[in-house]
Amino acid sequence: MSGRAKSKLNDFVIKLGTVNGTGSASANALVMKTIFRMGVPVVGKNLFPSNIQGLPTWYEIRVSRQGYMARSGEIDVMVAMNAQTYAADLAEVSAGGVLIYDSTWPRHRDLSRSDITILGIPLAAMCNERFENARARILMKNMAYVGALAALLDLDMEVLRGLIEEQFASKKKLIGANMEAIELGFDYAHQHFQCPLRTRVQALDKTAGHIMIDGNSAAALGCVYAGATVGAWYPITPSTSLMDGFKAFSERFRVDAETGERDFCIIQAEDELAAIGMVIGASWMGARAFTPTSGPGISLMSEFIGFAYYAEIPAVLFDVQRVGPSTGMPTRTQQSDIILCAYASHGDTRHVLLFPADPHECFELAVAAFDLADRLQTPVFVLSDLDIGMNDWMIPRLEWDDSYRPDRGKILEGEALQNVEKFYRYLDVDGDGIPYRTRPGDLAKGAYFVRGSGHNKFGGYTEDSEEYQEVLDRLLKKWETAKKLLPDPVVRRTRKPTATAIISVGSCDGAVREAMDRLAAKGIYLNYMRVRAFPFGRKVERFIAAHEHIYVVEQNRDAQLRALLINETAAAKENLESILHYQGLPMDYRCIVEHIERQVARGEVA
Amino acid sequence: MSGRAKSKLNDFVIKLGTVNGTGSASANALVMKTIFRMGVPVVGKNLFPSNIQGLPTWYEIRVSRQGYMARSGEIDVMVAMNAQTYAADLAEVSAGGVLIYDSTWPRHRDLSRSDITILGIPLAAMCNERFENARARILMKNMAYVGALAALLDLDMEVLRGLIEEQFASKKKLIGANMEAIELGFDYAHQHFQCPLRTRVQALDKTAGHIMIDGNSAAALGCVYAGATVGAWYPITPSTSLMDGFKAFSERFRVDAETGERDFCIIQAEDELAAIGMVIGASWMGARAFTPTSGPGISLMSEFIGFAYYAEIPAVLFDVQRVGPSTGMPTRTQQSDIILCAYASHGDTRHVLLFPADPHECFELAVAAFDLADRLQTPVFVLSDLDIGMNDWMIPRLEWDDSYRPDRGKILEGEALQNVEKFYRYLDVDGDGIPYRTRPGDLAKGAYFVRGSGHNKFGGYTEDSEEYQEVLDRLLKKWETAKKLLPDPVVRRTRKPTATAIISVGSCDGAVREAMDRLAAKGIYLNYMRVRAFPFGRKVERFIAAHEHIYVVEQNRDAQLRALLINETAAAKENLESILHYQGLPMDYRCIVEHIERQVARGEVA
Amino acid sequence: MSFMPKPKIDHRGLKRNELGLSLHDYEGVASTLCAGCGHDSITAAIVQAFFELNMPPHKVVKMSGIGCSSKTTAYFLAGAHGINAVHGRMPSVASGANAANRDLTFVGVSGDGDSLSIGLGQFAHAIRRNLDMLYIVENNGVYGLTKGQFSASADVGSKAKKGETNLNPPIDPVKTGIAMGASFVARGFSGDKSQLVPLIKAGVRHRGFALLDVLSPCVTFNDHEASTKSYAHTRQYFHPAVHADFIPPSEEIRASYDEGEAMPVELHDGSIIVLRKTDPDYDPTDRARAFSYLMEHQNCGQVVTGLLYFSGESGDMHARNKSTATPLADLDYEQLCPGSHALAELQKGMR
Amino acid sequence: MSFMPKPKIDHRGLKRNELGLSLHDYEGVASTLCAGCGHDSITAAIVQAFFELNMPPHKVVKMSGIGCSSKTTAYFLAGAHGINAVHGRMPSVASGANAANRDLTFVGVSGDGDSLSIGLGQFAHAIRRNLDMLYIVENNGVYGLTKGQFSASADVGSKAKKGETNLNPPIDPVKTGIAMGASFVARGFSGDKSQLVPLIKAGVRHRGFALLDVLSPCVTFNDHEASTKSYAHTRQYFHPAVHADFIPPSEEIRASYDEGEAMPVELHDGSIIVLRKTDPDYDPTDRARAFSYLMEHQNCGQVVTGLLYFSGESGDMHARNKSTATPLADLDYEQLCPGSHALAELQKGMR
Ligand SMILES: Cc1ncc(C[n+]2csc(CCOP(=O)(O)OP(=O)(O)O)c2C)c(N)n1
Ligand SMILES: Cc1ncc(C[n+]2csc(CCOP(=O)(O)OP(=O)(O)O)c2C)c(N)n1
Ligand code: SF4
Ligand code: SF4
Ligand SMILES: [Mg+2]
Ligand SMILES: [Mg+2]
Repeated sequence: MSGRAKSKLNDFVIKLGTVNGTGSASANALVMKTIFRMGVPVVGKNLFPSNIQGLPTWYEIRVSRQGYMARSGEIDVMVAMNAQTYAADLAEVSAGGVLIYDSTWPRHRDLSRSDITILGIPLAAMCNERFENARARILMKNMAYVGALAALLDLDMEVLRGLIEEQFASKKKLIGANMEAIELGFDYAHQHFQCPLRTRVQALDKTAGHIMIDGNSAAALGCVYAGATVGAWYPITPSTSLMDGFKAFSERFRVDAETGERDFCIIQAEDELAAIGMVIGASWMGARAFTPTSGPGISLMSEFIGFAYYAEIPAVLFDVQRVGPSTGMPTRTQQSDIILCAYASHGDTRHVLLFPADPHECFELAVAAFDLADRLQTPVFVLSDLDIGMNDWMIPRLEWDDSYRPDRGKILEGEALQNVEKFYRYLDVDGDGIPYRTRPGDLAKGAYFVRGSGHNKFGGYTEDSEEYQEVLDRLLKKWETAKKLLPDPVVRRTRKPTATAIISVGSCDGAVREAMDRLAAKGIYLNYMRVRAFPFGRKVERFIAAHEHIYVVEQNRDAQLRALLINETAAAKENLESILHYQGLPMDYRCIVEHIERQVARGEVA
Repeated sequence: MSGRAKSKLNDFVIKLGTVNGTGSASANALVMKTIFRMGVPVVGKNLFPSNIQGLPTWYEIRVSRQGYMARSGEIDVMVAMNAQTYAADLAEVSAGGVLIYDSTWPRHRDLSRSDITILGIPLAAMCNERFENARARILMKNMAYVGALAALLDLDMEVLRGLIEEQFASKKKLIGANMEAIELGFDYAHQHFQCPLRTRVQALDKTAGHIMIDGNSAAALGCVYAGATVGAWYPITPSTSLMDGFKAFSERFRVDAETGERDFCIIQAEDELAAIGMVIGASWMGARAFTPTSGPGISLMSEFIGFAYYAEIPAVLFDVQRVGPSTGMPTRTQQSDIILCAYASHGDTRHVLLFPADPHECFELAVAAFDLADRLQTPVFVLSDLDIGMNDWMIPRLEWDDSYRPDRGKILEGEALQNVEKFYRYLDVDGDGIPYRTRPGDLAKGAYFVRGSGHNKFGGYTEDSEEYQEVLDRLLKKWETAKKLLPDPVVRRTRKPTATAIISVGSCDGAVREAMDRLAAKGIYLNYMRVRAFPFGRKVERFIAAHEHIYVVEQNRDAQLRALLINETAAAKENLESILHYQGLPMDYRCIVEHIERQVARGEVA
Repeated sequence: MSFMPKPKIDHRGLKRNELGLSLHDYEGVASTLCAGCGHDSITAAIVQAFFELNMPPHKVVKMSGIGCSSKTTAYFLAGAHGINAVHGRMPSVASGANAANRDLTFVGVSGDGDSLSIGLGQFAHAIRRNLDMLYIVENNGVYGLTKGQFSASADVGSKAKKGETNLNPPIDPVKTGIAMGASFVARGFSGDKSQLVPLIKAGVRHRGFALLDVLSPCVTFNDHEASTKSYAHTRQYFHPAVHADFIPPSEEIRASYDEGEAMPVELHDGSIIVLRKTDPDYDPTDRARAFSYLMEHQNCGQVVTGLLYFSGESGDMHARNKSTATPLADLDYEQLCPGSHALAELQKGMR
Repeated sequence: MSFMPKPKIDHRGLKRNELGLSLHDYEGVASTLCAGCGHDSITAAIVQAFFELNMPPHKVVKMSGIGCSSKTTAYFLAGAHGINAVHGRMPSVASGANAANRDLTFVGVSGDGDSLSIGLGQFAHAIRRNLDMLYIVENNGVYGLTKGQFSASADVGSKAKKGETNLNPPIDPVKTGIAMGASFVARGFSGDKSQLVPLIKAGVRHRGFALLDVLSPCVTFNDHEASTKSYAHTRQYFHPAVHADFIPPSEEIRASYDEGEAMPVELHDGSIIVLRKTDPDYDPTDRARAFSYLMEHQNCGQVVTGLLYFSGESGDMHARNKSTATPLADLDYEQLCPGSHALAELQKGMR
């Protein structure tokens, strides 16, 4: 054991480098879950390639007693299982860190570092000796490094065993083998190294009332609780697991035990154009419907999105953003569809956006999205991203208020419809820019014709200039109404009065909060607002007005959130300064701190 | 004849209301061409329905000795041939104007006005008497009103006859019948009314060196002269005639007289997604290729546009804008695809836009578009609109410099390629952000792999953060290079020094220029800049910087040009004030003059 | 919810159906198509068919895309909800709408451009899903609304108004339907209402995707000799394979058909369509044969019309999904929301 | 422009073709597919076929979309230009590329998701255009790259890894090709290189759209019994219709085939493919029969492989366009620009 190792109790990052398709994912989850159950906050980031088997893949577990949810930018413990990436993995370990590798095969002498601790464990050799079949040998190697980590990090073996037992509850005979492999690693570590390391876990009570979940599952659950019945989609990373989740939850909650009949319908569409068409069709009928997709899907849906905007049909879209432009890096994260979603489609169109920052908000904003889409009769986009959607987050347990009832907006039906003298689809009866709609199949009186071509306020076809403009202007009034209905921003004020602030969005949140703490520690105080919806409402305006200099932190190249703020609030351009991160990995606090410190040093802004 | 009629020599508007599918289009063209050949400037606006036969349609001819090309907002002479729209047509005539109608059937007594002159001519009766067959009776009624107009407006009968002779050069026997019908109307008018009216035409010499053409034909001609060989499209109003034109011109200029072999290939694609795919494929091969479309097409092309941006493949797109959102009003004009085209596709994407203001610029900018697309290796959009594309404009004769050679940009081929040590597709060798490309089929050395997924500067596949960002950042450098290459804005300075200005774009030009003259006549002086390209270059910045208050005139609801100016120049938001027109008819000066007068009256801005 | 709309003011002498409705009640707004357009004849046949089916208009949903043909949904059943989707994408909207409300009757009208060019993918996949709807392709070989370009169903050698000749082989909706596994494939001709009305009725009653290709000449852009979509051609080479007469369950007049000539087929709702074979060796339940039969007649320039293929075996989208019988759009929220307790239970597994 | 690339460093003992190139010269970068993926076997067959065809790699253009299958164009012919278009849209890019340069050899690789779901429209229309290319569908019944969802070619009753059962009828590329009028339709199996290599060679030489559907099991997501795209199934029900042996014009070894068993067909470039009929009553020039033949065998669960339909009659896109022989991308600007005089002349008509 090297004395250089820093002591990082409950505050470190483990990175595990493996090959995809070798079963390491469940091993990594095991490590994380064990720490979580020990009461210590964790978050897991999966850095995987865009292929199915045989390429390098990494999993990063951040252990943080303070509960930071972003990456830290440090690698304190590296488990380098992939010979192909060994050199790079070695180089990445922070000074004072630890690297664990499979010493079955000797490593090249050049591949060493004196500023870290390198621990070799003959994982393959031990497993090959112990296990017969080839498949088991591969899988058990993973369990063996879990065991070694358990020893080195002082993980609670009872917790670990409990997890194994739960995991293999239906295949009991696997419990023994897995525990055996874990013990192989555990024992080897204990025999050869001084365990535990100073970088280690100590039980706390900071995860009570929390769960571990990814954003896509949480959003799917939101769809179920919102009462969505129709889901249409075309598979695309990183949104696929959202529909997988909706299917799983619906099968759990929405299938008649006796008849097997289902209270939902999921259509795997032929492409994204069809998926959004299905959502529009189902919403028009009065069902709650949604589609999960990612950037390329939104591009393909653009024509239909304009149709829904103009024909005023509710639609809920989840854009789990990945790295663009084009196919880009499908397994990396970014926030670069903001402009596209805000103005998708030709002609004068603008759309409601919601920006969750974590799985908890994925759940809440999914529910809100359906209410807003129904209320505003327009497409509503939930802009999540790969980091939120596919990574493993620790969040407070989701709560549900059983008195909640969906806001279905202005639907005239049954008696209410009967009592109306005559029904006109696009009339602004209430002065809020939102007309009434009816549902097909209800009274004959409610029948109307939906079209994306010119129509007047009565719903009739028109090519008349004034009639056309009247409807288009009403849509602007509806846009103003939207501002009053959308979720407020989240504001965090610093202890000291300041005219400097950060505005950010979505998954930047963790990095921003950590950056603020670190900056405060250095005497730099900033206020913070995270916008949660577009169009921006009064609170956003007020926050902007109250600050002289604002850093806009976002994960794209072209400062897309800043562009929206400039265009759609009273913000003075020169007051908004961008901090951009668009490399595809979930951001950490460092680029924010560095940027702001640099500016402060230059005397530019406090 | 009523004495109230104003004298409007060579300065008036004729509007002809007919039913589509009845052959009135060529009659109307005849009137316009006659005036044009008499040396008096004219422009024709076709207001037609989105159907094929049987609905009301109008044609507006503006006769303007000053050469104004926009609508005037007045109707001085109305030819109301359509009983269905008679009431509305009657109401629309400006006080002091003249209405001509077919008095074969008596009009309702309520349908009259005392402030205009109403002239009834029994057109149908006369034609039914003179012509046997049903088809001829319908068609000749049109010719009869041409004859009546000739008498009333004092058109040159020799010119008119010349046009008829040219038109029926291949069907000589029709000349007589048509002239007969014209004389029917002519004689009737002379016998029953005092001819000519005071609103009339007098020969001038102001159309020498000019032609009459629509923007789509001019753009098509530009494509031919730019050396485009592959055109791919899916029919959509109002862009269809662009490809019709390209086909006609190519058949004239590019077919081998002996073999019938063609030096071009036009593919009618199955949809717009395919059309842009074909353009990308052909451009990648090294041909010049283009697609004409309208808003819905751009929406559908969005995914591919991002691919071309990121894979750096030239592509020329003509967006002949119509009224959106969605299907909107396909036969009406608007400038509402600006934002969409500027940022089309998901991820961080931005595109080069060119904005012609009339057919002359359609020709010039079409050629420029191919040079720029090749030079910048990126999609270039020519944003025309229905008004420019489908209406009949008078423009100075097109000139061609035979020394012009296409700028094919950085293509490494043959020997030059041979001499390169190793070829890498995405390397910024020259420091201008533009890499070199090779053509498939040339030397083996030039072979590379094109992809829309993550790639590094060498052209290799990558999921590496730094490698990815490096390419994305270089694209920004290319964007800066683009600014230097794009066409300058057109600036018109007023006689007096002023800090107030108008910025406008495309087909607003005519209305703005007329408005400026009228404002100047009232002592309100403004400078004027018409942007012709995006991204905006230094001249645009300087113009903006030189003015304190700028009216941004554009034809859409959401102030899309203003949004681009705010986002992508140093302009202060509060200095840019919108004047918007988005009803679908080509704009006239009035909304501009009224807006600015109102502001001046309020003392807001000079 | 009143299922039977009140009859409008009595027009003396108008025939009324079982709901007390007259033909007028099945009409829509006035057509804006060209005089003589085949599409208008199809509209008339649809009006007739729904009248005869005694269908309450507000229980019908009209779906279309963009095109002259797609406009026609406004021209029938004014009392039904309708939607003009974007060009070529009606099948997806229909899929979603049907997913949400399986109780309504869906009738789609599209054109050959709308369904075979831009919309081919959606068309094929709606077939594959066996979406429960009647899908009419008003097939004229051209894009009418954009002024006469060839569509994907244009015949080889047919000439456009501008003189161009088409050399690409046509995509035949009927052959496509058969290749994609459609459960009901028929063809009619806009000019033959006597054949069309029963085919429409049969298609409406079929549970699953009923594809009805209707040759519908475009008088303005495609009524010339060289096209099989012209009146002249279609009349000359008219080759009905099977006549389908639809008998609603309430009538049961099977006996009135000559047994030797007739082949009754039972539809899902228990109603019967009786196929009268004009071509004695034709069996509309043999998919492989349907294709070669079509090809053989095509080779002699004949267009086969009638019910060309029919299968009652494969369930529709909802049957495959095991959807509950109540339309999803009508389910109570209380039934859909698992509630706070279930949420707490579920989350136990997330620790 | 040197047509014959210089041979690389001599690998001793490697067989060389007429260009002096070895198999290595037809390989690409290392595959990143799963070990055992059927797609890799097809890549190997492509390498072999182009080697045997003596084709200079840089005269070949590789086209693909997105998917595991579409990735494979990087794994062969490193010396050829290649393009990975967006998902499902390769046929349009190929159409444009071919329009611009008719001299090159186009080989497209796609998947069943890429071609039959999102890309069905483009796929069908490229067929209709009779685009001159070899188009390979690497057909595994699933979306491999997005982890195993059913594709449109999944068999009824086949089970996904997650246990779901597909109930929608498959879209068969071969039947689709025949219905859409493809001029060359064949099917192979990734595990049978001896059949695949000649089919690839024949497809490359065919002037027009050569559709080659290759059953290519996805070992990770779809190698289970219930699927006809599994190894087990395909081996068991393997039913070759016609064996195609390709003979390049330079060899002319027709005589070595037994006359009674062989059916030589001349391709456009004068080369000959010899069809060995394993099923004596099969005639690959009868489109109608091809369809019913497929259906009959499908009904007994058999997948017919081999050259299933072939026609030399309809010209490719360029023939129909009457394109000049020189690739359009190679035409001199001087030839393309009508010049100032012509412009002045033209404008006389605009006054
Ligand atoms: C995305 C898009 N592209 C193009 C158009 C223009 N467009 C309108 S209808 C039509 C073709 C209609 O043809 P078809 O479906 O055969 O109908 P028909 O008019 O012949 O009845 C086209 C190309 C459009 N509306 N939307
Ligand atoms: C527009 C778009 N939608 C979805 C995706 C995600 N996606 C990538 S590959 C693929 C399916 C590939 O299936 P297939 O073509 O059968 O190829 P395979 O992997 O099975 O060989 C999908 C849905 C995408 N890349 N682009
Ligand atoms: S253009 Fe053709 S399809 Fe359209 S309405 Fe006229 S006749 Fe009918
Ligand atoms: S997932 Fe399937 S198709 Fe993709 S590489 Fe693996 S085996 Fe091949
Ligand atoms: Mg049509
Ligand atoms: Mg596949």
